[in-house]
Amino acid sequence: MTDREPLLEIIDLNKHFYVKGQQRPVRAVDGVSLELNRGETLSVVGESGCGKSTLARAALRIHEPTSGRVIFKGQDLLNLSRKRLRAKRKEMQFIFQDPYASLDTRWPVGSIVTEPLVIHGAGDYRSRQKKLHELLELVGLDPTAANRYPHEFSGGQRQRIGIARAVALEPDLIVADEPVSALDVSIQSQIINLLIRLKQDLSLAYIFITHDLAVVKHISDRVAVMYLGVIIEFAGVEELFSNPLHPYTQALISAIPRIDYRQSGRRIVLTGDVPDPSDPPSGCRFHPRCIHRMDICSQEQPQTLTLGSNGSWHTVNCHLYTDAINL
Amino acid sequence: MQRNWIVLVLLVGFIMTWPWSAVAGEGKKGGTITITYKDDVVTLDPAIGYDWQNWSMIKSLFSGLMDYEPGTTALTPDLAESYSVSDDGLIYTFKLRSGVKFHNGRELVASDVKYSIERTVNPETQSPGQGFYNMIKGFDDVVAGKTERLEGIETSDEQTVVFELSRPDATFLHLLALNFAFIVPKEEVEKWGADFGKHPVGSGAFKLKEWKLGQSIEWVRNPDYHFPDRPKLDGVIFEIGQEPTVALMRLQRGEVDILGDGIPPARFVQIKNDPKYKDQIVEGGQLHTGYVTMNVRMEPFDDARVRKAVNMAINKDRVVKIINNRAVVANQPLPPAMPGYDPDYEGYPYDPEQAKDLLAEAGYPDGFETELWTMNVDPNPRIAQSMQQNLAAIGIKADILNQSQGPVIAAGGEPDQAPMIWSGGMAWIADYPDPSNFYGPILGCGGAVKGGWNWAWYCNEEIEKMATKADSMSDPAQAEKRIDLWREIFIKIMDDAPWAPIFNEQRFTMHSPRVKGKPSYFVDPVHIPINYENIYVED
Amino acid sequence: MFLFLAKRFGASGLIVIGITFITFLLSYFIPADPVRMLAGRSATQETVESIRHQLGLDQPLPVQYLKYLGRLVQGDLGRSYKQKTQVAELIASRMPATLKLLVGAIFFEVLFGIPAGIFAASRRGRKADNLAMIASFVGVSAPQFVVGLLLLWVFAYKMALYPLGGYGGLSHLILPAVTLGITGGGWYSRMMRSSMVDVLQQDYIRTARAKGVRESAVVLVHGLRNAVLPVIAMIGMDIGFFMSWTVVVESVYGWPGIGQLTWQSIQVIDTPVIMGVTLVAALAIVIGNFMADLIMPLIDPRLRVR
Amino acid sequence: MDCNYLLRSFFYFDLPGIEFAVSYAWRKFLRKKVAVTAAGVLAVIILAAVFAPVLAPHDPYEQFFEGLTLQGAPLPPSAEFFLGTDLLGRDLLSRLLYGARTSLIIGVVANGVAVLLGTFLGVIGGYVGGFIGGAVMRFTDLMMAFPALLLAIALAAIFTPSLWIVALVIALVNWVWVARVIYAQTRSLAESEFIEAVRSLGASWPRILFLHVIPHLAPTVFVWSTLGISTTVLLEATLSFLGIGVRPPMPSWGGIIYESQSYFLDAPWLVFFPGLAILMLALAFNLVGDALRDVLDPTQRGRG
Amino acid sequence: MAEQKARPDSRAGPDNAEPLLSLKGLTMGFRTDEGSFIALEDVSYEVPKGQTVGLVGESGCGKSVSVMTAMRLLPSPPAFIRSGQVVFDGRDLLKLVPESMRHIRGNRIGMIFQEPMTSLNPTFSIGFQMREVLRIHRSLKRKEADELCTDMLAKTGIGAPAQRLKQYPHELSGGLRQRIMIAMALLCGPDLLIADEPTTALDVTIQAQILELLKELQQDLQMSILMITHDLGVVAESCRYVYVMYAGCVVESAEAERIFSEPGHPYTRGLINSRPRIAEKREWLKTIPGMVPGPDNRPPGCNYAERCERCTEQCRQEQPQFVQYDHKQAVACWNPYP
Repeated sequence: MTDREPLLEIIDLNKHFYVKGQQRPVRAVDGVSLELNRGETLSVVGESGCGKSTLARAALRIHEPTSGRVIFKGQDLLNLSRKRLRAKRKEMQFIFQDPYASLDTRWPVGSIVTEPLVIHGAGDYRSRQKKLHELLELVGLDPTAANRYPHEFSGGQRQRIGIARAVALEPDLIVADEPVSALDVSIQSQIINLLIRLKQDLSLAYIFITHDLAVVKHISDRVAVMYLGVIIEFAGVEELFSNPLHPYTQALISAIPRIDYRQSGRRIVLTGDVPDPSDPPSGCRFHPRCIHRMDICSQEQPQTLTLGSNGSWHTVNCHLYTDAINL
Repeated sequence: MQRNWIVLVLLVGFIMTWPWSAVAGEGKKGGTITITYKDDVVTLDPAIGYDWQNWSMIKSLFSGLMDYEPGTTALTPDLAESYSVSDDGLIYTFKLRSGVKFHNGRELVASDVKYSIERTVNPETQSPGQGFYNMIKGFDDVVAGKTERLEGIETSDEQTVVFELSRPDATFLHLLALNFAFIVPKEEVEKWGADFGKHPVGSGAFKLKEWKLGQSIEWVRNPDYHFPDRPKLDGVIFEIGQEPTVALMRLQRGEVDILGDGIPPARFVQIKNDPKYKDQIVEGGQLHTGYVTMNVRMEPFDDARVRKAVNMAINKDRVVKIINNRAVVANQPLPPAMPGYDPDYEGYPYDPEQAKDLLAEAGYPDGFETELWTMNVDPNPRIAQSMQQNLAAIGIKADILNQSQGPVIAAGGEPDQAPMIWSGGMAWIADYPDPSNFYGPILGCGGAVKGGWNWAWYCNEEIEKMATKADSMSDPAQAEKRIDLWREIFIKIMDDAPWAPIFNEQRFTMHSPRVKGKPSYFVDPVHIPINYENIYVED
Repeated sequence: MFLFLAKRFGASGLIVIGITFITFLLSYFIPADPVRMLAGRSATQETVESIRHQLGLDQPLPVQYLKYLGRLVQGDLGRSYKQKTQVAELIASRMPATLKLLVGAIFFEVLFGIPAGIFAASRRGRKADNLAMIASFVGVSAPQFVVGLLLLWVFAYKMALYPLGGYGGLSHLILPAVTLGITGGGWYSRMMRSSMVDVLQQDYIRTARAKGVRESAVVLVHGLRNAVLPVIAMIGMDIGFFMSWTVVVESVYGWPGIGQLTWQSIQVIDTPVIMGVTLVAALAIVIGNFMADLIMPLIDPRLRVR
Repeated sequence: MDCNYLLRSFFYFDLPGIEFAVSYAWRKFLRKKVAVTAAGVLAVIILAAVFAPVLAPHDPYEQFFEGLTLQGAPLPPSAEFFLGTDLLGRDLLSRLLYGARTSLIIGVVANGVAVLLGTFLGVIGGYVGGFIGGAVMRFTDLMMAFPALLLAIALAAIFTPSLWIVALVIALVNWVWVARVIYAQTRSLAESEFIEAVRSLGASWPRILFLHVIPHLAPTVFVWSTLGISTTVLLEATLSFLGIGVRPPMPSWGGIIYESQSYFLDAPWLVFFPGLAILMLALAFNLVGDALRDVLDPTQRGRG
Repeated sequence: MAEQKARPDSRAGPDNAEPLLSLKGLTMGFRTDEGSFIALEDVSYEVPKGQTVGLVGESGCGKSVSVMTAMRLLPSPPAFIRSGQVVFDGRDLLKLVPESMRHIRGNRIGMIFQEPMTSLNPTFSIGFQMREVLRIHRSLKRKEADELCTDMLAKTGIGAPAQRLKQYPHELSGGLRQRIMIAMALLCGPDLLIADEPTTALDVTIQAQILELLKELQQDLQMSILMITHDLGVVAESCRYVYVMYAGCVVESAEAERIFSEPGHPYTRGLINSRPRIAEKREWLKTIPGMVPGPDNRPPGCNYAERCERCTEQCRQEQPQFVQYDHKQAVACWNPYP
């Protein structure tokens, strides 16, 4: 394995599921392809119901995907037996949005944090206790926390516990599903800083699922924008924010309320809502809300086009740029 | 043949003298009475109805060749104008009353008699009375399904029925007075099929006017009844689903005339003590015995000493007290009202000490453990507990198994299941007032089979022979001797003590002041709770 | 909607069949021989066998059951061993009484349970709430036969306000209906309370208040319509509950309904009637649930889709 | 996996937390005056049952000659028989005291079996899923629709009633509700995020089931172990009332009423006292169970 | 209590305009099983006529509680009011009889809430819920009411308004529901709209729509808006004047422009700096250490003292006084940033 090889490669991943009483499946993740290098942070951003959480879970086989390939360190996760997959899990961990719901409330924090060590048989009791103290310290918790229970902690501290558990086995990849959305603003920044620091210290790679573009801008190396189960734009963070190509990305970025008071300028206000994922629009899924809508948009699904400005790499799924690529 | 004539003359004399004439002069016609019952009336099909409630109802809706004099156990012809018995006791010839009409207007003829009895015997009818008629010639063929015709019944003309028996049977006339031998019109039976029991058509004193299932039954007078002076009443209304307690209150208020279920036991003491009701309560004996069976095939009851010890251990007075003295203590299988009852027999006295000695003698000085089965309807579990305490006093630890009727009966019918059964609730009330009725199924060898009713599994060859002999003494002249023989049989049985007879239930009927009639009509041994035909009202 | 109902109906049918099967099995294992009881004491062995054969009871259990189902499909519930009447006719004759009792009991339950629950919920945490809830628990904990006997003693015997049991008009109905409904009333008030407490904490209740809706209307219009749903589902299930408790209440009051019929039939192992009665009870449960399924979408539009 | 850790993680680590949880729940419970009163009543009944031989003024089985009037009527409360006598002349108070044993034994045993059975099947239905789980839950649905009392009556007719059989019969009728509740809870637990989290750590299913799911069911099981007893007590009394309860002469509250029900107009004490006893016991269990539910497990509400 | 903690009037007075709603020294709390605690301490703020005022703070700081108290929507018990006034249009709402209060709610003050998904009654049609407002406050015929409702729905940018009236909440998306909530709140032409986190539960693109809509409507209808939010961005976009709350107290009030450029209170400053910004790239976010103290363990002095970088001994001991910079800004801090 060379360093050039991506840590994780998601190829044409699909996750469809049936909702009671509906005939057609919801195509929550519909042919998504992504790749992630070692030590990199890839953000997947989109509005609620766009399938970003499902993507995260399907990629790690927390929920079984419908089809596709997920190549993690050269091995297709989807081909692994359950047993081997379980063993593999120590190299990839998950952080959940709701820090309270994702911790077993009947377990003391110490047991929660060392549980991955126990599951994967890492070390003996003594060494695990040592590790526990290191971990608690690492995420900024008091060592006495080990004997206490999740309900005795605040939201931010709970998220720290979740993070400590996730990094306990020193994984290569952490998938974080909206890890700060449920937290207060002043706590969010603490956790974001913690995540960045851990990434540096432990040379982690993140897949960061969020709807908060400001956070994305701050934390990511690369950003994938998702809309109704499809990645519509994928680029480096600076490139994406400075040169958003897809009309949806443009609208999204412009819709962010800015603190920088005087900067709030022209804003693109999208009309309508995100359509029902079980019955997505034909052609380009964004076309009913798009301000640059063309005839072709409702008929043909746009191809993934690779563009680049200033040599940076950038893909977009939009008919607007079909001509551009031909040039 | 001569004797036949004597019988006939005697009977005609009977008819002409007191019972009917007395009744004829007594009371006036008219009025309707209301009777309450808690439980549904099951069926009014004479071939099928076999519980104390519908038994007497059927008697008033239908008639048979024979009947009993009201309020007594004396046989009397009913539809038969006269009858004669051959010397060998095998041929019975009945002359039918003429002009008797079914409720549907058709005249009753001899072939109806034949049809009705054949119907009862036919297995398809599923009559619980079928087995009574096994002495009629051809019975076995009908049971086996070979034919539907009973060889032993001939109708030489429209008014004559001749029965031929395969063996003499002294109880045959009684059997013809049973409901199972009552006459039904073929066309109605065929019209209603299995539902005939809900649409009874007979030739009795009353006819059915309306039956609201689960609510009420209404009868009206049969104007064509073959005894023109009966019935006295214009109609009878049965209200169904009435709690005895409620019924009593309603009677006290004058809304109800007769308590079909009798005075509720719980209220008995109060009502009985109230002088106000003295004239409204009638007490009488019943052909009933309550007893404990001991399975003579199961240890330790295979030892007669043990059985005698049980007999001596039970404080029957206390048991009777527990049911508020609504019974008299029994010491033999037959009830006092039954011919053959031995008033001089002293039975086993209540003597726990001697009982203990007997047990010790039998090898159980410390007693033993056993089971006492009982039906789970009050007061039976209480009675069982009272006896249980008595038994415990002599060292017998009896576990009480109280179950619903079905399982108890089933256990009794197995040779090795129920060591002791308290018969209450399932106890023997005689079908007809003859001692033989207390022997066959419940104490005879024939009943000591799987599924049989001889729960003591008692089978004594010697007694069996005596019983066979007694039953064949059908000559009326031998009647007395026959009864003596039965008396001897039952006392002999008591020597083996397969049963512990406990008490004979007394019947208490309460009626409203407006209902009149001889006291015996209200405690009629065969018409429970009253003889509907003969009472009258005076407002 | 139609498909949904059809599915529910199918599932219900399966449940009914399952129930008949279990009942059949149970009645088979009850150690009593209905034929013996039918044939009477004087019956010969041949007669017993012949009756057994006529009733088909000499056949293997599965055959008996399948035949039973076959007859059932034709609407034939069989004939009572004991009463020789069509079971359907017997049940039909008892049905009005039981239905009266059921309606009376449900009426009582709803009449007291729901207002008590609403009242307690709207005074949550106060004395009135506590009292109402203890009262409801007394209702739940009181054995029906004791309640029945005590009501009879007090209201019928001592005060002579009502008849001492028996079947008849409204005055006869009140005590049995109260007795049968008292448990349910207790449950409903508790359910209503907890459901209402939940609902009153919902955002839309705050919205209603913010709109200036009168407090009584907030509770009775906005709250009730949402809070009553679980109670309706419960009433649906209750009809089945009642079918078994009628055995007790009808026996206490001498009410000539299905319960008495059941009890009588069990006493003599009248299998066809027992089967019929269980079937009716199961159907009652199924119908109750089904009606709840029908009624609930009328109240909650969210249940109308599909 | 070293057992040492397991033990530690459960006993060493959990202890302080459990102590905390218990003391917290305890304090919360103590604040509920009604529940505390009910617990007191319960304690009195339990003590009465335990010390029945000491407390009972008479032998509960002794049918006193002077316990009945000459006409066989029971005696009203008097100095000799504090609560009067029953229809066999036995001392009602003594029978009530001993009857408490019957009620409690059946209540606890029957409900215990029902809770175990219900929990077992509920967990299978909720966690195992698939065909087996589905079948278990369909069966539960079926039993739910089965008229409970009819089932009990039929079962009682098949097995000759005795103390343990009655307990078993009641358990066979009562497990359904527990199974439903446990099923629903297991389902929501199995789908909850922390289980997802543990699964994402690579935990095996037995580990998840035994270390994560079942501990969460404990409060519910505990609550039902209390709350369900009231239903059990009532059912036992009802079966006894129908004459298919424990074997006489073993005293049982329902049985006392059964024996004397027809006498209630003239001997109301025979219905009133045992009726009150049943009511108090069921009410006490209900109130305590309900308070426990509030304290431990506020999400579960259902008809018991 | 009130006397001890008395502070100078915290209102800097947005633009000196006449206040429509003003809270004056509101102190209230809750009684629970665990004991009672104070949730709001001496809270004062005001909303002038025809303007949008923001109320910002993290969860649990008391911003929603203050308006719920003002609208008397908190059940009592457990809520209790210790002191203070809520003056609306010259009348103290806390002293009104319930009946008069009812006529203010939904009529003169409209409210919209955070959760559009749950704020509409799921069992009633949109039409019923909208007409209900008119039925209570205006006696209109059904037809007139329907017309008014469709007009209002159209005004909030909802297509096919007549059909919407027949629909039920679950059939509509979150954005639509929030528009309906707005339409409903505005049916009676209120003087004041209280928007309690109106966009928090919505997606960014929908949030933008709703904020635009509110802006337009405010200009059209000349009403005041009290915008409660935790999102400083939303405040920046839509408010002229801002009150910042922390742990049950108002800690700063200023014109929106001023508060972002020159925040006076260390908390305000921390809050603003802890948000990542699109426009600039920083390696580390500024953070505020520690957590918000719970209502049951607030320190004797400044509630923010434990987390404050400029904390002094005085801060720990004494409640800070409001310092009025000018009419545009006031800060409750012993050591405010200049």
